[in-house]
Amino acid sequence: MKPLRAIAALLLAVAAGALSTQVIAQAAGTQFIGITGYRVGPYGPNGAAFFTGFIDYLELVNQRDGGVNGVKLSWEECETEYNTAKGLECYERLKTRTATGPTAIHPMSTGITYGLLDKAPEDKIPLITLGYGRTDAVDGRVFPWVFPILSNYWSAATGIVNFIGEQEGGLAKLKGKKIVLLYHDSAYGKEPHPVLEAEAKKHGFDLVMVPVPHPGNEQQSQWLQIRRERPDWVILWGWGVMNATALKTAQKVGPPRDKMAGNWRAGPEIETEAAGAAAANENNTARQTRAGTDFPVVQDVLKHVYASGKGGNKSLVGTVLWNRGMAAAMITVEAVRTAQAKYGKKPMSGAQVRWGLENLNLDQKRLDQLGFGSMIPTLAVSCTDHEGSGLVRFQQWDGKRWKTASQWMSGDRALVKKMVQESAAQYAKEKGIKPACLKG
Amino acid sequence: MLYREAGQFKSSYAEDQALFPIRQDRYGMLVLLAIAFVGVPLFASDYWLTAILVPFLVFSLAALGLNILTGYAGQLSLGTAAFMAVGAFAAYNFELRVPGLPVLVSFVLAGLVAALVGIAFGLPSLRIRGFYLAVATLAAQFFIPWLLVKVSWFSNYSASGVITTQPIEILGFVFDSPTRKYLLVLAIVCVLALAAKNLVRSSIGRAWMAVRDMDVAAEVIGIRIVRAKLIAFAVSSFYCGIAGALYAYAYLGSVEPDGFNLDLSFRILFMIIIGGVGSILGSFLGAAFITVLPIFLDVLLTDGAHLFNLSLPAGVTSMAQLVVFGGLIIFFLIVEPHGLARLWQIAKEKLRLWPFPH
Amino acid sequence: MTRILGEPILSVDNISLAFGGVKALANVSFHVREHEILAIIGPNGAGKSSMLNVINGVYRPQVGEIRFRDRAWKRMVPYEAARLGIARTFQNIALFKGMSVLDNIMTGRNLKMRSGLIRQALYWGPNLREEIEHREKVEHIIDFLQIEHVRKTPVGRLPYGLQKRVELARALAAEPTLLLLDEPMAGMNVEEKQDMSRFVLDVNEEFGTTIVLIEHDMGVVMDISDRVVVLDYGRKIGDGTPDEIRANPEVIAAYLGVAH
Amino acid sequence: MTFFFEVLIGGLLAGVMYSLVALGFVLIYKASGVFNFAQGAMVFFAALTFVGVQEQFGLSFWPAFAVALGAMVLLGVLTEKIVLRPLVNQPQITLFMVTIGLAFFIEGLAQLVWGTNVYPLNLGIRDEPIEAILENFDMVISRFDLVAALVAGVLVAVLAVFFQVTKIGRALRAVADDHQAALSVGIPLKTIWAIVWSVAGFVALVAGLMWGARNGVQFALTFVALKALPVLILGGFASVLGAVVGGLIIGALEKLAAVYIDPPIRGGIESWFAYVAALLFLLVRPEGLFGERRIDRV
Repeated sequence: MKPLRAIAALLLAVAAGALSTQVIAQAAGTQFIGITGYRVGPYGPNGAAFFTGFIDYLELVNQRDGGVNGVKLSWEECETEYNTAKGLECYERLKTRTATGPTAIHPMSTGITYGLLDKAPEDKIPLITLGYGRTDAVDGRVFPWVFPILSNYWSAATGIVNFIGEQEGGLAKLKGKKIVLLYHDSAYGKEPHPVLEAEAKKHGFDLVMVPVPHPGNEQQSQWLQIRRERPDWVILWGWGVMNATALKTAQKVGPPRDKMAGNWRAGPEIETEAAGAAAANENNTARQTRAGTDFPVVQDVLKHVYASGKGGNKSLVGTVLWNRGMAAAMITVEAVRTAQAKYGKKPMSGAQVRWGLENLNLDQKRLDQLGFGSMIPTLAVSCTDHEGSGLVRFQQWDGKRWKTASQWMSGDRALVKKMVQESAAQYAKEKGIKPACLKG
Repeated sequence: MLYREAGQFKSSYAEDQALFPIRQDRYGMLVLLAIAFVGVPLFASDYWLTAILVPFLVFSLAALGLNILTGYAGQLSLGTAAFMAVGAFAAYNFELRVPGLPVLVSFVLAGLVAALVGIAFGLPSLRIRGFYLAVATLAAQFFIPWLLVKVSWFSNYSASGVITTQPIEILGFVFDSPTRKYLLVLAIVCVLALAAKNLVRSSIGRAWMAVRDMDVAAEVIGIRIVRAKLIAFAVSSFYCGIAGALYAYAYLGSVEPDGFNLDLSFRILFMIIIGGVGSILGSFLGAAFITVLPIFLDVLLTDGAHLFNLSLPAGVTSMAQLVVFGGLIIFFLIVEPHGLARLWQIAKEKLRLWPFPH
Repeated sequence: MTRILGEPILSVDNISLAFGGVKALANVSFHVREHEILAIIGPNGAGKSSMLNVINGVYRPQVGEIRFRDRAWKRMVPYEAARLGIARTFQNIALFKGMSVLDNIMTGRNLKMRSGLIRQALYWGPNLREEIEHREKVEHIIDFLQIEHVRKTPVGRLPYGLQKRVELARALAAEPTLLLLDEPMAGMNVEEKQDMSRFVLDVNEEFGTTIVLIEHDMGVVMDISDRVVVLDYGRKIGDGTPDEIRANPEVIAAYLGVAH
Repeated sequence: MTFFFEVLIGGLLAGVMYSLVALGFVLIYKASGVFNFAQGAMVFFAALTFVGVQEQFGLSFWPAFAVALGAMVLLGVLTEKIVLRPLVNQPQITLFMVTIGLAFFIEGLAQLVWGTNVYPLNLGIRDEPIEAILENFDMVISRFDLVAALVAGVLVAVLAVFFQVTKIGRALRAVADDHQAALSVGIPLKTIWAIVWSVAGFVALVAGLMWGARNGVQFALTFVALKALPVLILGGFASVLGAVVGGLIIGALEKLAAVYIDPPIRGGIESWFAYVAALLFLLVRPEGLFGERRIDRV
């Protein structure tokens, strides 16, 4: 009967533990930021870099500035494993933590974003989806609570087309060229299809789509196919292990790798390094955040956070995703600051932060003040434009680090805008939403 | 002394075959139902309803489905999540494409579609068995989500493949709040659990168990193995399909095919191993255990670390969870292969004799 | 004990069965008359169990034909055999280990139950009536074989002798015309063997069931069977009343040196 | 036509990589009748331990290899002692499920110890096309793939010799034939199982190094096992030769299908194609290519 007793004890403990989830609350008087993060599973390494940067920046604001206008930040990270159901549980749990709610949620996963799409407005919690998630959420009249800030997949995809055009000597030169899209065969990978198809029609290039099944650690046949197609350019739309494998297989099978361009998810160092020499000098990645440590804010983090032993993981500092996490945190903090200007210097509720996000304006001067300089493009969010920028910039891997390969550039804004509005209107119709800007 | 059946005599086979022949069990069940239908909605918080109770009930249903196939009919499947996906997407499409179709009808139809798909993938069970069959069900696990992503029609051409479910409305009553969704799921799960219990104590249930325990002898006694196995696949997939529809409609609100992955299938398999293979009650116990355990571990480790002022490397809880899950599976299979349900039974038998030791 | 033996109900014509290169049965023919008790004997490996397996379709012979009542077949599936009224027990107990005694015996009634899936799920009205009706039949068999006290026990927990009895009960629940018993008394002590012999005779007498049994205990065989068929190395070497068999020189030769 | 052969050869070489993983399954199945679902986790664990100790303690190749091998042997012995011994004579399905639990356990443990980072792994073999073949036949054949094939070949040869010649190997074959009989002639079953799990650990280490060198050592390595399962169905669970031939067939079919079927239907069928192919094959021949047909005895 020993096992019986052991299990009975375990069950009791589980029950007690589950009950206790509600008791814990965060320190009152702080701006509580709920984080649905992931650091394990197939995409764990990517998440780890992003959320380390995110938390490092929050820590910096507390250590260096003593919070936002004197309001200290507090936060809690809940592991989602990139799993929608877990993300939802995390969201519900973080919601119970304080009266003001978790400020804003960065789901960092398309699935979780969709899962929260209906819940967030009810709970009055803004979602910040930095370059992923529902593209048509750019239209803030239909999606008042969702902020795909910086640039979404469609902007990035058209940006890549523009970049290729520039490299070829003008968009007109794209006519008759052949471009392969190598994509992760999932919802995420299919996202750029409509816009790229539209671009192909518009500019007259030949678009060949080559899917890579999840997780993408075998790409021999795809690259042989690409070799046979003899494309002028390859667009890499990968995530996780698929990127490293793509670069390595590209080297093996041998199409020209300086004719490759990827979206932001396609080139974190983790995978690029795993690909080793294969990646050297040979791929361009569209970014809304630049990698590197030569930004004042990064130096500040090293000085105020890492020097006092509060940092997350020094080896990640300055990497693409870490910087991206920093930027994400900064946008959240600045939204709080913007909201405080209107509602007073106290912890902001989700609704107030939403107003802050919608009125967020980060010009170059402000970015320089914050020490971000040219890490991200300037931002001006409005009700009709929740993206705020849509600019991308290309970087090239030289074997050790990323170096800049282009200035901030935009994609086909008009095309993207048209498609976004059509899509948002259809969503509004399905859901019975009357598009309108939210007040206050 | 409370749990004593002495003095309760049965004068007919009908009484002997009742669901709960022992009076105390009957009352216990009534109390439990009263708590579930009245107490919980009155006192549970939104967090409990949306993040724990609804998923618990949905997973119970899926576990029930898998238990019918694996626990009763003895056919191991690693494709549970795929059949849930079929249910979720079928319900979505019925609602989308047949205007005015009552949502409950959609759910039932979705279950039937899942049942058909289940039969199709159950056909190999006629020739292969054991873990060969388990590996074969992986074909369903990989093929179905792929097909749902591939054919955009299933997701109504949504660019991301994600479907967002329509509101649940029955006779003009909208199930939108957590409490209402909970009650709806609870009612459906109760009805289906009762039906499952009835099936396993009827002739088809005996046929399943006979096929599971010794298929040659079953055939010799006049049980059509082919039919029994295919019905098991159909009924199991029906349950999983409805669980999938509820997963989408009442729990997540929006789902993508990739969410129904192998991990989810394993999770449900773990529920029945820990809860009790071949037990209706076990499906519920296992679902409760697997739903609550990770949350508990997470909270325990995070708060424990806070208490002792340690900073745990992030993600530790998830990895510890893998270790604990794996360890528990090994533990249960070695120590108590019939899971929590068997422990409950042992406890009851002890109670029956209590306070006398023999 | 005056039973009227009827016409031949089962005839086995010229059966040959081989596994790969190994011949299990070679040109075996015999018949069984209605209400008869026929014993098949022979040394180990003589092909006795194979013979039963051929009769109810578990094995498919390469040559030969089986005729049962008005049906004749070369290949049979066990389910069809069961439907025609052939039931059997196994040499190594083949009970459903995870089920109670009652449920095990109830499986014997499966062939006769008609309720559809939906009715079974409701467990109401016609289905409930059907369950109870069959339960009554099964209870009758339980009484007959004196296993009331273990009705609700999982079969795995029963002693060997009782398990054999439950297996017999399961076969009887199907109300078979022909009952095949594969060593029903193997591994039993004298007392249990006597009980089992009595049950076999009672079944034969009370239900008029025709019985083919395989048994090693010559005493039991000679006592209860009307006729005996002897197999050796897959061939039939004797066929007759117990007295005739006792006097058959070929049978004696085959059994010499084989301790029984 | 060149393209066809290029894909075919690429597929065959990829298939060898599958075989490398499948071998581990076969070894354990042969000796103990356990279908070890945890083999993928073992590949991950082995590779992670190897790069982990390299990174943490700055060990060079062979010492790190020795440490990782030691860890795998320890894992094998413990598995035998704690997991398998109490489950002797349980149904195969139970043993299969227990190894699923084991897989989760090992995956969690590996990441608890070494973290979730992606580690690059460089074996000094360049994953580049062989110039001579590229120039003369316009075919891309990777040097790395050839080396991997060579390693797999050597591994199979070594295992074959091990099984045929050594005393342990003979005992092992006896065990595979009949546990009870082997026990009764005095073969120490437990020792044999511990040895087999250790050898499977060694195979996992080799497979982990080869796969890790290609894609970096990370969680995604565990998915490699899923690639090996159709190979096993095709080749039969108990045949070393089957694992090799099955791997070649699956590799070739999969790549050919990916090249000739994917583009017209615009979808990557690689995730399930091998399973469906193996399944169809099973329906025709349930015991696999080199398996033995089962006869029901009642």
